[in-house]
Amino acid sequence: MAEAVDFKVIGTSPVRPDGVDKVTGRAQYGADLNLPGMIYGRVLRSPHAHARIKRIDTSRAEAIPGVYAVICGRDFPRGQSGEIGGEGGGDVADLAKNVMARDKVLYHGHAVAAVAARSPRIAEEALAAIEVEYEVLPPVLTLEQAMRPDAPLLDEHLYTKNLPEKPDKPSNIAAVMQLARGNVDEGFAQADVIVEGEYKIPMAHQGYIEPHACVANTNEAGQSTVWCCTQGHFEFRAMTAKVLEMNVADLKFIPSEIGGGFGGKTVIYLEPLAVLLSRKSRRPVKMTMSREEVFRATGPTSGTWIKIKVGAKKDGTMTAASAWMAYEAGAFPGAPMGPGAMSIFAPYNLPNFKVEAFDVLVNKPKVAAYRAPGAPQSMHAMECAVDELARKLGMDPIDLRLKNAADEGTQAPYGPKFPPIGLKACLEAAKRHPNYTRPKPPGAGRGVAVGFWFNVGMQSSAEVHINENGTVTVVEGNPDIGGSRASMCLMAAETLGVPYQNVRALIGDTESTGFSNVTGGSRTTFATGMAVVKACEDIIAQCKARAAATWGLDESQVEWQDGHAVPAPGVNADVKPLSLADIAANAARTGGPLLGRASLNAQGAGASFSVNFGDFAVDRDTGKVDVLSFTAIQDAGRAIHKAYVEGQMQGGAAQGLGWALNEEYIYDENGVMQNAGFLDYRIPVASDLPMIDTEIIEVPNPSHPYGVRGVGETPIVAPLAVASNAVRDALGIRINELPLSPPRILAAIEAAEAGAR
Amino acid sequence: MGAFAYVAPTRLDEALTVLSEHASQGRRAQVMAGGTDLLVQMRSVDREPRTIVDIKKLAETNRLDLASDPIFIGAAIPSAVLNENADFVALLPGLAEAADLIGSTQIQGRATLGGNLCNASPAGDTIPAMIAVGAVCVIAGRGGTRRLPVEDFVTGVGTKALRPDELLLGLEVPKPAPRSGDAYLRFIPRTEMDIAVAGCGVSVTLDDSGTCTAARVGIGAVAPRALLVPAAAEALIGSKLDDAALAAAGRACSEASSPITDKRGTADYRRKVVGVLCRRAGAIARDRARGN
Amino acid sequence: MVRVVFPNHLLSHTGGEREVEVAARNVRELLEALERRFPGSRDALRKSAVAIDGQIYQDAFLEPLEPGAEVFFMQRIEGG
Amino acid sequence: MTKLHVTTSINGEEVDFLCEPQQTLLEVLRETLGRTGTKEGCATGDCGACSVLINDRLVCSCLVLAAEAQGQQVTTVEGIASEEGLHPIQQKFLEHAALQCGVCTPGLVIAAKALLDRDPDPDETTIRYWLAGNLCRCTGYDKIIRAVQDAAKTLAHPA
Repeated sequence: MAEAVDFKVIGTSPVRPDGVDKVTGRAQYGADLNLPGMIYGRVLRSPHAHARIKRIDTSRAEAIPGVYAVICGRDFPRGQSGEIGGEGGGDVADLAKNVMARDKVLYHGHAVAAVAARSPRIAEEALAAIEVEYEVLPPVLTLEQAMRPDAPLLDEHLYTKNLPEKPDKPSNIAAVMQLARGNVDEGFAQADVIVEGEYKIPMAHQGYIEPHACVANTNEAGQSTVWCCTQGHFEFRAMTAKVLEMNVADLKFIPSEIGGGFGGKTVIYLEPLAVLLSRKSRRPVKMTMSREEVFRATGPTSGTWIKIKVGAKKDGTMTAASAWMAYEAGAFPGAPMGPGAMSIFAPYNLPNFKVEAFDVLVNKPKVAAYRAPGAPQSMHAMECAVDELARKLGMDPIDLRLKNAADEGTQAPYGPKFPPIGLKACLEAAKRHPNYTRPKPPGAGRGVAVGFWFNVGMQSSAEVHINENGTVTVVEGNPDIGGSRASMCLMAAETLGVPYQNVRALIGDTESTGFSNVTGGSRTTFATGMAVVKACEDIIAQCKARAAATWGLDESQVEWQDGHAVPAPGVNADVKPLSLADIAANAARTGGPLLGRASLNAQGAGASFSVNFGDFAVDRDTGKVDVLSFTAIQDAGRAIHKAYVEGQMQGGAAQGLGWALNEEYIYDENGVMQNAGFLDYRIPVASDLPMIDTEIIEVPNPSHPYGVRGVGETPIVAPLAVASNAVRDALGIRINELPLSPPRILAAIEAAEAGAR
Repeated sequence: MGAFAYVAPTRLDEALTVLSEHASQGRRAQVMAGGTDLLVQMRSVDREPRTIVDIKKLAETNRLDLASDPIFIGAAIPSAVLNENADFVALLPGLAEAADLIGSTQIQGRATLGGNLCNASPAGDTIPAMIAVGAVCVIAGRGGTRRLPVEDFVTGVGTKALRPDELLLGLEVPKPAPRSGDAYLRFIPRTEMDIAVAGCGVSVTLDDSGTCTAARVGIGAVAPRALLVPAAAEALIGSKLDDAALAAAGRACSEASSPITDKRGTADYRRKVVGVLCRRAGAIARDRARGN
Repeated sequence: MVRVVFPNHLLSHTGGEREVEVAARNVRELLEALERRFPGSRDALRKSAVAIDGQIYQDAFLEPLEPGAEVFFMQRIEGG
Repeated sequence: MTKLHVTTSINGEEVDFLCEPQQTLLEVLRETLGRTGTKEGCATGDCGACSVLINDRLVCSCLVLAAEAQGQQVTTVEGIASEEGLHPIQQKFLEHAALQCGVCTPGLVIAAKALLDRDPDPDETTIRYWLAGNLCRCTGYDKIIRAVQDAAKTLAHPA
C-alpha cells in the first residue's frame, strides 16, 4: 500500500476539523473550564535551591476565612515505589517527591505546600501565612561541581547505576551509559585528520504558550474527575493514581485542548495536588501555573557538557569517533543521556566509536522530555565536529556527510541495521536546493547540519463509527497538539474512500475510549494513525459482509472500491454498488450500527532524518546574529497533511534557532533562576526569523500502511549546529558554548583579535 | 493591611487632592498612566495594597502641543498615539523611535513617556532620548507647577525626584532649531520585546557649513540611571560629525558608563556597545540634521 | 538459533557476555531462555526494547524470530 | 474589599460587572464573565495571548485594570466573526494551517485585525514587527505571516 501513491486526500492540506473553534475562541484549553462552586488552588514554592524542611506549620493559613484546604508533603501517601512506564514515567517515588517536597527541597520553586481558597487572592494570602523552617544546604548548580567526588549530595542514597561494580559511596551521578563498537584507538590511528571539540549547552525550556492548568472535582466516594491540558491523559491518570495510591478506576481524566507541550506536558505537576485539595475541600479546585512557575518548576531539558573527537582519512572516510557527555538531570535522575548517546553518531557509518554518558543530579528542576530529548545537544557536538572536519579536508560539508551517510543496511550505533531511511535523499536534496547552490550573501556565514530522531510507536486505540447518513466519526485518545485530528480524518477518508469533509475526529477521555500512550515521541500520526487505518479496515470488512448478505453473495465475492461495496471482478451480479451511506442506512437490517475498532502496540516507527542549512549575518561591533535564510529538508516517510508536516519542520527550526541564539536558564550563585519569564527567557519573536523554507522528502516507512514516519521531533535537532557552523563560517571563529548570544560572540571576536595581534 | 482602590479623576485638582490626602495620612497612592510596568510589579515584586490614581482622564496629561515652543507632550499619551502623529515623528524622530521601541505593539498602545520616566528604570528606552533633546519635566503639586530637566528627574534605580503629593504632567521639549536631528538606538538580543542592554540618544544641530554647533548625548542601561554625557557632546561640537568625532563621542559614552553584569549582558559588553550605539545614532542624527 | 547482542549497561547481568546464541522461536522464548541462562536478569531484560533484524520493538513478547535473526537489546526510547 | 461596578461594552454588547480594584481585564473576562477565548500566557505583557482591542487600540488585557474598561469599547476574539461567517483573517489562518496548538491564535487574530484595520497592505517586515508581541512556539511564524498577507489581499479584493 505504501507504494500506491495515487492518493485521493493524503498529502493534501485541508482545514482542520477543530479549526473554527480555535480561531473564534470557543475551544476550551486547560484553564478555560469554570465549574459552579469552584475554588482556586495555589502552590507554595521553595525559596531555596537546596534545603532540608525542618517544619511546616499551616495552621495560620487554615484559619484565614475563605481557605478550604491546605496540603503539604505529609498529606501524601508515603509508600510509593516502583516504576511508571511510558512517557514521563520513571520512578514513582521521585515523581511523588517532585510534585510535593517531603524532607528536602531540591530546587528553587520546588512545591512545599498548596492551598485552595475562594479566590486566587485569598489563596495567595494563605500561602504567605504558611510557615516553613528550612535548613539551607549548599546548592549544586553545574555539572563540573556535581561530578566532583566531594560535591554536596542531593540524595545520600543514590548510587551510580550501570557501573561494573556497585560503587561504595553515593554520588550525584545517577547513571552512566556506554556505547561502543570496534576499536577506537585503531580507528584514530588510521585517520589522516582528527578534530576535537568541547561544547556546552545550557538548560532550555519547551516554552509552550499555555501554562499548566487543571480542574479536579472529587466526590464523597473519593472518585475524582480531572480536566487538564496534557499530552497523554491515560498516563496522567496512571501517574496520579500511583502518586496518590488511588485505584485507576476512581480517576477520570478529560483532556482539554492543549496549548503546546513539546514533551513538557507528559509529566504531572498540579494534578495530584488538585485532587487532594478537592478531596479535602469537597469542592472543584482549579489550579493554574503562572509563567514564572512554569519556568521554575516544570521540566526543561538538560544542560550538557560534551567532549567529542572524530577522525577521517584524506578522502573523507570517517575512521573513528568518541564522545564523553554529561547531562543535567535536575533534581531527580532521568536526563535523556541514553537517546543522546544513541543518536550522536546515528547519521554516520562509523566502524569504530565509543560514547560515555552521565546522568547527573543538580539543584535545578527535574528535566522533562523536550522534542527529540537528548539529541539536539549531542548531535550539535558531532555536527560541529563534522563541520570542522570538512574545513580541514577542504570538502563541501554535504559531500563529507554523503560520503559517510548511514543508509539502509548500515548498522546503527545503537545496534540494529537501519531499514530504509531518507538521509541520503535529504543530503542530495540539500545539495541541489537553490538556497544551497546560490552564493552566500556578502559577509554572511552558511551552516549545514544533519538531524535525526528514532521515533516511537507504542500503544494506541481507535474506534470508527459510521453515522446513519454514512458520515464518519473517529474516536481516539491522543490530544491534538498540532492538527492530528485532520491527519486522522485524512487517513480515515483515504482508507474508507469517502470525502474528507464526511469525517470528524474526537479525542475521548479515559472512560470513553481505549488506552493510548501520549501525544509525543512523534508517534501520533504513525501509531494512532495506524490504529485508525485498521479500524477503518474493520469497517470495510463489515461493509463487505453486509453488502454480500444484501446481494446474496459470498463475502469473498465483494470488494471495496472508492467508498463502495462492489461485486468482485468476474462475479456476475446485477447489483448497484453500495456506498457507505447506503450500507449505513440499511444497518439496522444487516446487523446493527457499524462500529470498527482497533488497538495495537505499533512497531517499526521509522527514523526520520533531516538536513538543515542557513545563512546568518553577524554584526561584528555588537555580536548580534541575524538569520537571513533557513532551509529545512526532512524525510516524512509520507506526509499525510502536508501543511502540518511543514509546520512541524518550521516550528522545530524556530525552537532550535531560539536555543542556539538566545534561550538559556540563567542562575545566580544561590540557584535562583534569573530569567523566569518571557521577557528574559528569549524565545524567537516574529521579527527574529525569516520565512523557513521546507522540502519534504518521502522515503516511505514500510511499517506503516501509508508509509508515515513521525516528523515532530527531528526538526529541532539540526538548527543548533546550523547556527554554530554558520557563525563559525561568518567569523572564522568556533564558539563552543550556546547560546550564541551577543556578549559571548563579541567576547570571542575580541579574544581572536587580541590573539592575532 | 490596607486595601486596593482605584480612582480616575477627571480634573487635575481632584487628582492632586487624592495624592496629598494619601500623603498626609500616610497611605499609599500610586499614579498610573499606561500601567504596563505598574501592573507587572503589582503582581510580582510589590504586592502592597494602594490607591491607584489613573491619570488618563485628565485633559492636561493628554495634551500634545507641537505648535508651541517648548513643545508639550502630556504624560499619559500612549507611544502608539505619538507615533501615529506624523508631525511629532517629523519633529522629534529620535524620541519617536525611542517611544516606538517600548515593548510590543500591545504595550505601545498603553505605555507613555511619562510612565517610562516615572518607572525610573536604568533601561527605560525613552529616557536617554528625552535627555538628548533636552526635555524638561513639568511637575504639578498642590503648591503649583515646577520644572526639572529629565536627567535630574531619575535619582537612582526606581527612585525619582517626585514627592508623593506630586504628579508628572508632561514634558517640555525645546523646539528643534533648523538643521537639527535626533536619533535613538538601543541594543537588544532579539529584534523586539527585550529590555535595552544599552541605549543611546543623540541630538545635534549644524551650522550652514555642516559644523556641529550644539549636541546632547544621553545613555541608558549602563548606569544606575540614564545619564547626560557632556564629554560626548563636547567631542561632537565643533566637528563635522565625521567618523573620528563620532568615535570620540562613543568613547566618551563608554567612559561615562558604569554598567553591571546581569542576565541581559556583561558590564564589559555594555560599556563597549554603548559606544557603538553612540557612533551609529550620531551618524543618523547627523544625516537627519543635514536633511538627508 | 538467533544471535543476541547486549549493550554495555546489560553486561553486568550477562557476566560480561556481549553476544550469545539462543534457540528461540519468539521473543517470549528468548526472554525465558536468557533469564534461565542469566539469573537475576529478568527485570533489566524486560525493561529493554529490542531490535529484531533492524526493526525496533519497545514491548516485544510475541514477535516471532526467524532462524538466524539478530536481536539487539537496547534502551527504550521516549520522545517529546 | 469594596468592589467596583463597571459598565462597559464587550463586542458591541453592554456588560456590567463587579471587580476588585486590582483585578485585570483579562481575569474578569475569563473568570467573572466566562469569556475564555482570550488566553493567559504570561500575565506580564510579554506573550500577547490576551490581546484585545479597547476602542480599536491593540492592548494586552493582562496589563489593563478591569476598572479601566468603564465606558470603553472592548473587542475580544469572540467578537471578530460576524453573521456572515468567519473574518477573513480567521479563514486564512485555517487555510494556511497558521495554527498548531492554537492557544496563541486568538491573540494573533486580534493583533492582525488591528494591523489590517490601520494598514491594509503591510509588507512582510511590517507584519513581523507588528506581531512581535504575539509569541507562537509551534509554527515558526512562517504560515502566520502568509495568512495575514493573504487576508490583506482578501480584504482588499473581497470575492
